[in-house]
Amino acid sequence: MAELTMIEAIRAALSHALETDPDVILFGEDIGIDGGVFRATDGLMQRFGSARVRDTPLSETVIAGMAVGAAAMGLRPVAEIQFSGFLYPALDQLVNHASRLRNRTRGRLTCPMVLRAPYGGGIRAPEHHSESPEAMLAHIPGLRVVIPGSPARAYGLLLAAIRDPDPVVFLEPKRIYRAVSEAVETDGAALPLDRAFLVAEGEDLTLVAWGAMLAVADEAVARLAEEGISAELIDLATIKPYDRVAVRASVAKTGRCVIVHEAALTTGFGAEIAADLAEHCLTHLIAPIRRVAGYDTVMPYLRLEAQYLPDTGRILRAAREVMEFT
Amino acid sequence: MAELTMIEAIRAALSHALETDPDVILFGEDIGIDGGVFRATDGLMQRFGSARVRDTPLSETVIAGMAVGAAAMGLRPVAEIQFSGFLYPALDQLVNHASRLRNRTRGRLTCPMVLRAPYGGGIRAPEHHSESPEAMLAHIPGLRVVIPGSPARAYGLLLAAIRDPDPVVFLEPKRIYRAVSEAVETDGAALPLDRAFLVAEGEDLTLVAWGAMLAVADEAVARLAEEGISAELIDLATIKPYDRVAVRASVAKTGRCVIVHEAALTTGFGAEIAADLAEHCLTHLIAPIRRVAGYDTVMPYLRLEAQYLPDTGRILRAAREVMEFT
Amino acid sequence: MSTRAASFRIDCSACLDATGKPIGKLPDFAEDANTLAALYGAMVRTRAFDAKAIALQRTGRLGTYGSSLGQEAIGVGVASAMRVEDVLLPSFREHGAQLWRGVTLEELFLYWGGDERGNDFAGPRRDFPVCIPVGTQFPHAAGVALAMVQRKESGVVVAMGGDGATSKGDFYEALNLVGAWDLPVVFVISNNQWAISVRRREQTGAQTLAQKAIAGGLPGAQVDGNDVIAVRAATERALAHARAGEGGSLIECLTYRLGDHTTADDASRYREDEEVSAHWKEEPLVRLRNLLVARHGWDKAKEEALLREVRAEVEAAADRYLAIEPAPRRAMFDHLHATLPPDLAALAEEAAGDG
Amino acid sequence: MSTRAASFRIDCSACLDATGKPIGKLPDFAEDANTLAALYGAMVRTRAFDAKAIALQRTGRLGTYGSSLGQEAIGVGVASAMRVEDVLLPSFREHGAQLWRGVTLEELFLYWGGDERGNDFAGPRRDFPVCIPVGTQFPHAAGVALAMVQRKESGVVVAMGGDGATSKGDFYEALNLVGAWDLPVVFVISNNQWAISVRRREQTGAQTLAQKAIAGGLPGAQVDGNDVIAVRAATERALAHARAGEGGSLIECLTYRLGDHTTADDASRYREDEEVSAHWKEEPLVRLRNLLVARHGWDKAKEEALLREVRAEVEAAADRYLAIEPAPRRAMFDHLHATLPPDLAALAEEAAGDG
Ligand SMILES: Cc1ncc(C[n+]2csc(CCOP(=O)(O)OP(=O)(O)O)c2C)c(N)n1
Ligand SMILES: Cc1ncc(C[n+]2csc(CCOP(=O)(O)OP(=O)(O)O)c2C)c(N)n1
Ligand SMILES: [Mg+2]
Ligand SMILES: [Mg+2]
Repeated sequence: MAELTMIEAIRAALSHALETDPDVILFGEDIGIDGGVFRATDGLMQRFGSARVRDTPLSETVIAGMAVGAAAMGLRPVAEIQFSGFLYPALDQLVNHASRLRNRTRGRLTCPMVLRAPYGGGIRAPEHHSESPEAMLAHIPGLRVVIPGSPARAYGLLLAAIRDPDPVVFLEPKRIYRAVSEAVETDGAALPLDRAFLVAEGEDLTLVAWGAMLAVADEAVARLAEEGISAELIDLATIKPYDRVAVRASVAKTGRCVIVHEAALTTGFGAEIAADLAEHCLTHLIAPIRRVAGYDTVMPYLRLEAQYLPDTGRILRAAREVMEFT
Repeated sequence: MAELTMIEAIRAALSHALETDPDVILFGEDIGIDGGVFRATDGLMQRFGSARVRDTPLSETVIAGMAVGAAAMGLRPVAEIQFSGFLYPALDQLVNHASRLRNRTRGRLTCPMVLRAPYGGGIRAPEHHSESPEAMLAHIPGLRVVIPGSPARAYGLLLAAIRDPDPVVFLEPKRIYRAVSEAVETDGAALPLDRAFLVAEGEDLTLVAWGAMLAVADEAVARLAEEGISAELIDLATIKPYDRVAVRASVAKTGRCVIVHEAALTTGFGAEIAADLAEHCLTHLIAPIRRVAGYDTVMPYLRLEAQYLPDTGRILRAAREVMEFT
Repeated sequence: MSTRAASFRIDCSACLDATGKPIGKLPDFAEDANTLAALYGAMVRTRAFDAKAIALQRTGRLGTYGSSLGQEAIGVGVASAMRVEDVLLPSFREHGAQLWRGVTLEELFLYWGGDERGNDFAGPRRDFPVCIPVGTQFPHAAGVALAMVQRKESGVVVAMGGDGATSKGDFYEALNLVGAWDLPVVFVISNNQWAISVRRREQTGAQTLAQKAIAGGLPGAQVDGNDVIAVRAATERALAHARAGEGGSLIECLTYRLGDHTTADDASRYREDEEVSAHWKEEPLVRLRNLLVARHGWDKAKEEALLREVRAEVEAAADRYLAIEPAPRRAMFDHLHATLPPDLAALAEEAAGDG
Repeated sequence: MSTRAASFRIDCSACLDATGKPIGKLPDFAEDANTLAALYGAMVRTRAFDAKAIALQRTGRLGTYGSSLGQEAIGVGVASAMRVEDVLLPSFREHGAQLWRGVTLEELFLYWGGDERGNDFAGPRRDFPVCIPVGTQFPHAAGVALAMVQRKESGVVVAMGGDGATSKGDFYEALNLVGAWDLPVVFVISNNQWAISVRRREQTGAQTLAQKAIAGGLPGAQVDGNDVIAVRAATERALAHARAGEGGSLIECLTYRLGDHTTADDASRYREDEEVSAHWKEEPLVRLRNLLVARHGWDKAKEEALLREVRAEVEAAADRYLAIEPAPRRAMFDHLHATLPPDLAALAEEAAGDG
């Protein structure tokens, strides 16, 4: 079993998909000879040829729309948007076509495409390069939104996304592309979509997070343990449709919930989780549900980005408040 | 005081703005000689000339981007997107520019633009014409999202939006464009943004709604009254930033909350309201917060649209469940 | 100092004049009476469908509908040049093309009646349904073509849109990609001079719409879009070009929208009756009928028989459509995903209870 | 039968050859030694800024940075043809244009250092800040021009982008609108042959990028983008055209990106050193210096004085930039809205507590 970083795991998954399914094709800006600006596709064009790993013109609308067309014909396009900040011109195709082609043709034409995009902050990138748009995407019926939280989950979930018969947006937390390595079984086994992963078991408090916030939350779990607080940490992994059952069960057990995300607070995906709990777990709640999120501001330029991103301190303060609530 | 429908009130507000502020210009598809497909601008081109009320080519991206450019120069563009389903190509400009021009230039360039779009279902329109995208827009820091609930509020809020020094998306619930008339003082007085309106006072239960759902919720209020249940009805009006204080105060009083919106459930704007209450009003809640929303499906074609849209029956069932909860 | 870097030319082709008199030699297919009669019959059928659809809408039995009155030669001419295995991506006004390709009248009524099942047509299974968000079909066309190339199919993709659609970024991005990758896509622009109330010359400063192809490095040409023979011939050339691996191209079909934009529109608000009347003189059916009469013994009896047959067919299809019950609420969930995630399954059950 | 509907031609202009020898008669401004020295000085200053920015980035004191090495003639040539009251909308690689227009070195360092205050430049207050989402500046340009027309100003708007930007829908939609409304916008395309790792000829099948103007009905022209005299002359023509009310146009400036795409890029992954070396022979500074030497008595002393002066200026600006403290967390809320809504005011206070 190889020790892989997340970016390597993603590359391994793409490589496996290209090897095993002739219908898989990759396209996007700079994914060919350059191997992608983060090297997710490094070497793949050289290995599989430029017909299957293809550089596109600088046109996000046509990247998304072409994926819809190719998927409708039965290919399995895996398209890359270079940064999630440039995904908006693709949104029309996601909302008005990808997510509803199956529905509006009653299953005659389908859309087994994957749109990959690095997202989130923490790497001192220029403006428009660090935002987290998952909540907008999660509001599109018919679309899946998946965010891997570790190298192994990136490998298994990306394969699952590619094999899924419906469209998936796969957001990659670029801040942890290279942060850690872990042992990844690159045997082509997919992980289940629509399921949360339990990262740490606990009794007093449920933390829900995804993407790069998992590491921050994980540190909070350790720190809380030192204070004698036992926190459970859930990696949502599939944001839409998410594993409501797992989150509800955890909160039913702990009675307390803190949700962590980088995206702006208002209508961030944390809102959906909190709302679901306020409907289905109210009687179990012994403290207010807290959301530790990006402020409701524009993501600042790099000099202030560390001040914007939720950190362990903010999670700890929220967790303590929730624990002290009476 | 004239009896006006909502579409007439909108036209009156546009007309007043054009009369009183030479910087106001209108552009969009078919808003000139045709007066807009819903007649919001009927007669305005004829009255104010085609330099101030101007038909654009069929290009939503440039409509939005041009509004940004013109607003940055100090004009007050009021641009129309013909249906909210065609707003997605404008989203990149809203997220990456309109909402952050002031912020990224530290106030040097600003963006006092309004983007108007009819939205929502209920008029048996073709596919892609009936969706409700307010939650996506509400997730954009720096952007205001306003939805009028009555002719008088349409008049006052649209004037406020036009006069606001920052960008506003003004979503018009087309189903009630002509549903009712009411007396509207067309004296150019604006209504406050960022404030909710109390439509009905009550003690037992808080209903929160906006747009075309207000009428449906209003009927529910009447029916609940017959059953001896006193429901308070709040028109959110400004969705982002919304009047958290008013909603919290009402729920603190009633202890129960049902939120109604047409948009799909998951990450709809109801999620934000429920999440806020689950954090700030938990101790007041005596029943789960219910969201009566569009199902998490693609808005169906017209033959099924009435089955998709929340109706009084669904609100009543939710309200009764909440009342009966123990 | 200045040197020439590139030069371009846009031509316009036609086969018949407005009265149906051939201008020069006709293409071979147009010498065959059966072929011409089939083209004529298809245009008449399209017009009959349009008339019935409007009637149904006026009586509340169909949704908002956009007729193709006066533009029948484009859909029919284009589709008749295509092979079955080619793929069509129509805008909302190309009923003639869909009908020629085998979508049934009943299916079209069902779609325009507001029922998704109308898109599940038995006919050309890979053809796309009508595209409502203007211009968004062009990127799809690139993807369909890519799939064909990838699979070494010899099919060609035909994407159709209006003059208004040529202002959309989607259109240009697709043109550019098709040019860059030499994909087998034919862009057909039905220039009916209006995009709802916006005139062609307010839509763009370009002298022709065909020249927009130049931006993507593709050949572009104009054709008389009321001349079904010319449309078919131009499409055949473009398809052959693409099938030979020489890449995509664009055809601008010059026509005129004789009716309202849709049943929700009132064109008298923004254009003069005289303009419309003048264009009636150039409409496509009469001129082909004149040719049939002049060269192929078409007569009143044949004409009446055709009309009777077509109307009966349309009425029967409308009756079948009207007999179809709306789907149950549950149908909203049926094709949202291949299999409904547990999350949504719970909601679907709740929804059934809302009934 | 086929008739010609339209024809077009794209020309390419140049004033100097790669060695700085005039090709034909030079424009009047290029006979003036002071003017030429100013242009040369501005290019040298831009190059010095680039070098310092890269050095700062390499030592962690600046964010990701894209240099304009080899493309200095475009920014300087274009900006030198503009009036103060004209408005510039630059891409992220037109430092030369911003500097000529009066944005200070310190402000540019601050922006690229990751501080919004760098966009609040004292200089041309209506100029837009650098545009990162490729192509999105072109629609803004249309709006700026609309405002100018509306207010009867005589200004012209110049929007600059790269070869990659010409593939974006935004670019085409703006071109088309500017053509339809005859707005005073000059589109300047810095065709440096690469969009990160994608070659110009993979970006589009169009023979020239200038011909993309034809899609919008605008005139388009190529110019040698390493020839500052030619760039300025072409821009002057385009600006005069627009100022005379004759509408917008497009200039494609042919150049070459001598450096990496940005400091985050490693161009050796996708292009050969030989290609880059070959292009060094055509870079813009040497050829103008050669002209200055040949015709206007430029010499080693003048050159060294210039370099000393420019480097000192750049170092001083960098020092001032480095002394600027980051803004406090609270700054995130300061310019989100004109006045912070109560909702956000509460959050801002909470945030302060997070400190
Ligand atoms: C992206 C988008 N914007 C606006 C509309 C509303 N709309 C429907 S048809 C139409 C005009 C289309 O004109 P054209 O492309 O010339 O086609 P025609 O209707 O003339 O066939 C408009 C504006 C739409 N459907 N999609
Ligand atoms: C819409 C968008 N997509 C992708 C990117 C990432 N990106 C930044 S620069 C660039 C290439 C730009 O090429 P070109 O327009 O030729 O300008 P150049 O960098 O050569 O000056 C890309 C793909 C972006 N900034 N915006
Ligand atoms: Mg048209
Ligand atoms: Mg370039």
